[in-house]
Amino acid sequence: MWKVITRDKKFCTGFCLALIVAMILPVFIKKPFVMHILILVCIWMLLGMGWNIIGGYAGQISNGHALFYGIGAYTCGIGMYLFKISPWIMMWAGMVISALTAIILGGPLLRLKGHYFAVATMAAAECGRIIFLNLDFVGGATGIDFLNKDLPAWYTMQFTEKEPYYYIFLCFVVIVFLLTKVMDGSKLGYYLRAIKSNEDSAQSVGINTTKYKMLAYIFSAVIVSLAGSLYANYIQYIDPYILMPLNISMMICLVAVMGGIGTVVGPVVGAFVMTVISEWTRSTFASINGFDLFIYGVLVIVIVTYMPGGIVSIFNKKKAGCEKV
Amino acid sequence: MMFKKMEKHSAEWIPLLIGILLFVTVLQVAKAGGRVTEPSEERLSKEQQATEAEEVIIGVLLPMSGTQAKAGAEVLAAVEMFVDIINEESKIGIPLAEGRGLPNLNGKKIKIVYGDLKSADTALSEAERLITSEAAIGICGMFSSATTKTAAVSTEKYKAILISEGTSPSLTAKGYEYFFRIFPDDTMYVRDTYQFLENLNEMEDAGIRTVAFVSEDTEFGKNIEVIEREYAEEFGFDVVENITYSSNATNLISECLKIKKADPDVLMMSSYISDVILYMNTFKQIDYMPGMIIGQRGGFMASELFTALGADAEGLYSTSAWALDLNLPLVQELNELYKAEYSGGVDLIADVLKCAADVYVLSLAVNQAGSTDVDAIKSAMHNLKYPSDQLFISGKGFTFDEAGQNNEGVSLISQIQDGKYQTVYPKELKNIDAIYPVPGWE
Amino acid sequence: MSVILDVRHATKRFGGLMANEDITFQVQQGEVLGVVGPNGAGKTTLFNSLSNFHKLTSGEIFFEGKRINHLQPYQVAHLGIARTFQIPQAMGEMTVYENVLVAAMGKDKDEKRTEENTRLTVAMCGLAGLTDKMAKSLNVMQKKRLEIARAIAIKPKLLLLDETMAGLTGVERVEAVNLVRRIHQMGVTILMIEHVMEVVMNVSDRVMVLDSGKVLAVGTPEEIGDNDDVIQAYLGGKKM
Amino acid sequence: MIIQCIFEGLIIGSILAMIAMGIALIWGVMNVLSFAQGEFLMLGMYIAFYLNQKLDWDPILSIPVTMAVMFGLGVVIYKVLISRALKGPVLSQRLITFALGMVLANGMLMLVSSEFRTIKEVMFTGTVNLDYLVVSKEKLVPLISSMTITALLFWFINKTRYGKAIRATAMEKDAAELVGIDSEKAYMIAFGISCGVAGAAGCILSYYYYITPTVGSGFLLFGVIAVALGGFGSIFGAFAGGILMGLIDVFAGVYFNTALKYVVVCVVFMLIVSFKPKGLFGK
Repeated sequence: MWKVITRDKKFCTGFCLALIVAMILPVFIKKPFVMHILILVCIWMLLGMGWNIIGGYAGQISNGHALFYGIGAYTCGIGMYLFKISPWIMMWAGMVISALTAIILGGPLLRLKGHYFAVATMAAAECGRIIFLNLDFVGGATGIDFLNKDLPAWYTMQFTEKEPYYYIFLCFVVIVFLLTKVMDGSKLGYYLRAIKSNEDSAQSVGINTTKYKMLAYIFSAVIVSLAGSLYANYIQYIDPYILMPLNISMMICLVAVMGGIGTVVGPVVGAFVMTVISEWTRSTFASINGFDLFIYGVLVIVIVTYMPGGIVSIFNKKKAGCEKV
Repeated sequence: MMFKKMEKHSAEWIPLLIGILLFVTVLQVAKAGGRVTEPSEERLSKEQQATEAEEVIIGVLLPMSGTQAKAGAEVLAAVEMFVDIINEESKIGIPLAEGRGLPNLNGKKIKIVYGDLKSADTALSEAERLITSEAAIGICGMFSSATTKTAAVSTEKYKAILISEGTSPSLTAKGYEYFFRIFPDDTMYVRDTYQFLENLNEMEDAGIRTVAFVSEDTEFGKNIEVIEREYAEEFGFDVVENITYSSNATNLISECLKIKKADPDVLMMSSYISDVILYMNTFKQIDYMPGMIIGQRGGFMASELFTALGADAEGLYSTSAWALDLNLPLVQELNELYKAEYSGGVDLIADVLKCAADVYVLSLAVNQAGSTDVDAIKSAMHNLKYPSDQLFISGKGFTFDEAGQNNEGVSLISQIQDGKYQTVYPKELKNIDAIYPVPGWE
Repeated sequence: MSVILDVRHATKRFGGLMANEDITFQVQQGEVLGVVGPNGAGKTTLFNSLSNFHKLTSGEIFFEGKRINHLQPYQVAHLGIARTFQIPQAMGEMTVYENVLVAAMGKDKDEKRTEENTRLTVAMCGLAGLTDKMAKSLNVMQKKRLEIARAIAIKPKLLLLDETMAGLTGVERVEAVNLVRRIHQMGVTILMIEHVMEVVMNVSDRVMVLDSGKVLAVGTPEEIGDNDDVIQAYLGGKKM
Repeated sequence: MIIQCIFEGLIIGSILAMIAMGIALIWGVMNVLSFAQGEFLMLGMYIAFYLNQKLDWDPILSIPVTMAVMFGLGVVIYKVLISRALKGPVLSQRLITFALGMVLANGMLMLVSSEFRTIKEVMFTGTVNLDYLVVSKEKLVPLISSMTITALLFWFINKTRYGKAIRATAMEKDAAELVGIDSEKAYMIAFGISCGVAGAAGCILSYYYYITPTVGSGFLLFGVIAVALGGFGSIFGAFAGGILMGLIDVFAGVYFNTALKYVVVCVVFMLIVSFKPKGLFGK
């Protein structure tokens, strides 16, 4: 694993620098709101990287990842709310459940091509949303509010400070990021790209496309659900309207696409840009009805139209515009 | 090859875009973290910052986009009105009106910073921003119970007052330290609704036996539905239909058909304005009108009810905590001022006034505390002195209990008669008789 | 010489259309069997059945005595049947090198060796100069070579070549023929669909003629050359 | 009751069908899954509303005008945005339409505020009460007109020169270009038309629906599902899909559970596509 990472010198140095900056950033930032934004960035990085595996590498564009986001968040929420089980445990449970859901859905849905897969996953997510809305034991529409003051913070993962959240999330981001890097250079990475490029020839050289698509789907589901779990513990109140609207699913794609779909660094960059844009537009233009989203939309259009390869495509021309899905 | 073309195409744009993005990032950091470098500030507590500032800053969260933006705009206007009353000379006979600013803080003015209220998690985001980077001492706004819960996470964390009119009883059950609510909660509204029905049965022997519930599948609808069910048993009405509907439904046909089938004497609804409009239209189209439709505020307490439904809104009931026809002179004064200078002729609506009143009451507390220290304000809230002859809200004034609920508030029931809300219950407040059953569509 | 591929009564029907009807033939270990026939004779259909890109309507296929016509395409590939596509199916988003690498990976765990093999294969197919080009930016000839490279990268026992010469100029064709010969010398059995008669005639050990879905004749190039029905059906009367 | 349900199902279905057909047209011709269709519907509603306000035209009468305006708008949008987007990856195209929707909705929000409008006096009102079925004229008229427009669309696509050109381009772009069809133009017209149809749907809907900038989103999801349900590239499929969804919607609501009716819709859809991966009428 280390070999794979260290082989690419440019990447290695870049990563180390970025990491160091990320580590010492909180020391200089005294404004909790900026920390808040950084934390959101971490969450979106995870979401983007997760989606990127199925959407970016395997080229199966899912528009329903909010489903797994919700599952992750809810498992943690319920675990704390009903059984007082630490999120540190429940987040794994969440991943398992998401994986199972991915398997159940993936069976039939992964056979669909192009827009069909997108629409089907969309429908699946909508189902999930409505079902969660009407399941009373998970709080239904009232949502669950699992703020817990009695248990120790390290156990409940509910800190009053922002820094612990930031560092915990950062950890996970780094882990997932490195894993993606490893995958990128690994057999799996190549196979997924082959499938994305041309399923027939992938088959003809002996790639079990069904199996690898499923793998990709599971991995991305798991990562997204992890992001959900973390986010839930950050906001400490969850309901389906926060977690599972169609918009979240679209945003998740947007993060990856803006940064550079099918690349390791893409989602990370994308998450940063996206979150900053949206928080900035909201805090700046919100006073005029709808203006913030208007600006946001325009920026998205401009970026996506003129950088089809994502922001990273500027830096490595070779990949520019090549991610035709 | 199209890719070649595209790269050329994008080439001249890329620098520009990077420009934009950098600009964005810089602005963001500058906005939020700009003054970080000043070492002095790092030592300053939020309270000190605020006192050093020229104004007392209050955060107000409103829906700025989406389906509720209109209501948000009305609240904004009403808030502006109260702020002007406080900050400028004014003849309205309420405390803080005469003189400029807050007397006990040597004339400091109230400054409102606004935040957007898209969903429950933006509520958290925005509350964070207003408290930590705008140094707001408290947060008010047009909260639902859901958004209140997330906003509370940050107000509790950073010690800021949170006054919300989210009506879910769960809010006061959570043991928030800095949470206050001036007007009643759902339990009270629903109980009064049933008492009103009983009262109708006794006085005019209306013979109301059956009720049906329609609630949207949100925090708001769900809570009320639960309480409605409890009290239906307690008061011995039988529930013939209980419908939860999807709040982003494109049509409500099946819901209406079901109700028509069940044909209840009274239909209790908790919906937002969009669905109220849709329900009334659909009822009209299937030519059905239950004896009484009574809404739990939400869409039934919105000025759009008149603009959008016109005559079709006649006869609708809604619970409420305030009304224009309260026999308090101040109410009329305020409404005149509001119509004349702030809303462009739109009457003041109960739910609008409620949110605006929160801001006013918070400023009162700040003034009484004579400081912007949050705990001082908190205790000021708890023993808030208000001259009873200057009341502009129903009830006897303000005494907040430990949970932060004001126990003096009363709930009342209005019916839309000749184009405006008229109080029909309780009898000490009523100024017109309730019409039951309401005539169907002729 | 042992039989490597044994096809029995292979029949494929698309709705009403009978694409392959009761085709029976055998491929000997290490031979080059050319498949010729007019357009729509069902050559490519046969290939798709052999590589299981679609299932036979009836009949059986044995590879090294193992029944394979219930398997998935990738399983067939694992057994050692590689194929090229008539319309090149390059993995456009990947470089030439990666295209071949992906294929080679399946065979060999060891990274070093895989990369080595890949480089050799690429060079062997005369793509050495284009290693880092995006596959989709190649021209037809290069794409066809990439097809072959990718196919042999999985170290097949049997190689199915589908019209690899079509649309090549004289020179290119000669190179291609040499390439096929070289692959053959590596001990790979080859089953090739070809339009270009001369190529078939001088590369293959045996030739099979398909016509409207049926086997018309099988034999050495010479035999086929003077088989009258073949001349009738395929060469439209003119002697060569 | 059942008859009532069928009637209402058809009405909802006809609206969904019109949105779906618009989406299907774009999908079929330029392989873009347009997420802005809901907003085009919304714009249509506003045009109808203001024509009614200023010139008190009946929404039904304003359909031709609306269609024309929306067609124009569609052409402009295509020229400015989509033609560029088409050079990029499919996903980017989808996200661009999504963002376009956001821009349109919030743009309108800025212009006209989120106030809920309704068109109060329309030409046909009141209900006809047969004992087994209540027919409200407010819905019967829209139903008829939407059917008419659907018919017109079919006629246009299948009979007229442009329609044929569009179909040809949809099937084989390059081949079409070889026989001298200007595919760029075909795309443009196709996009314009799908906007026009959405606009018309808006007019019709405004007959009995509230009007607000964010009204579109709800219809979009089910419009998209209807298209996929009907099958790729098949206008008729989209139409059938829309009608089917309308019926499922109403019946599931009445006979199963109002809160879960959209779960039923989605599940039915997912089942169908997992058995027929190209939708009911997909080629």
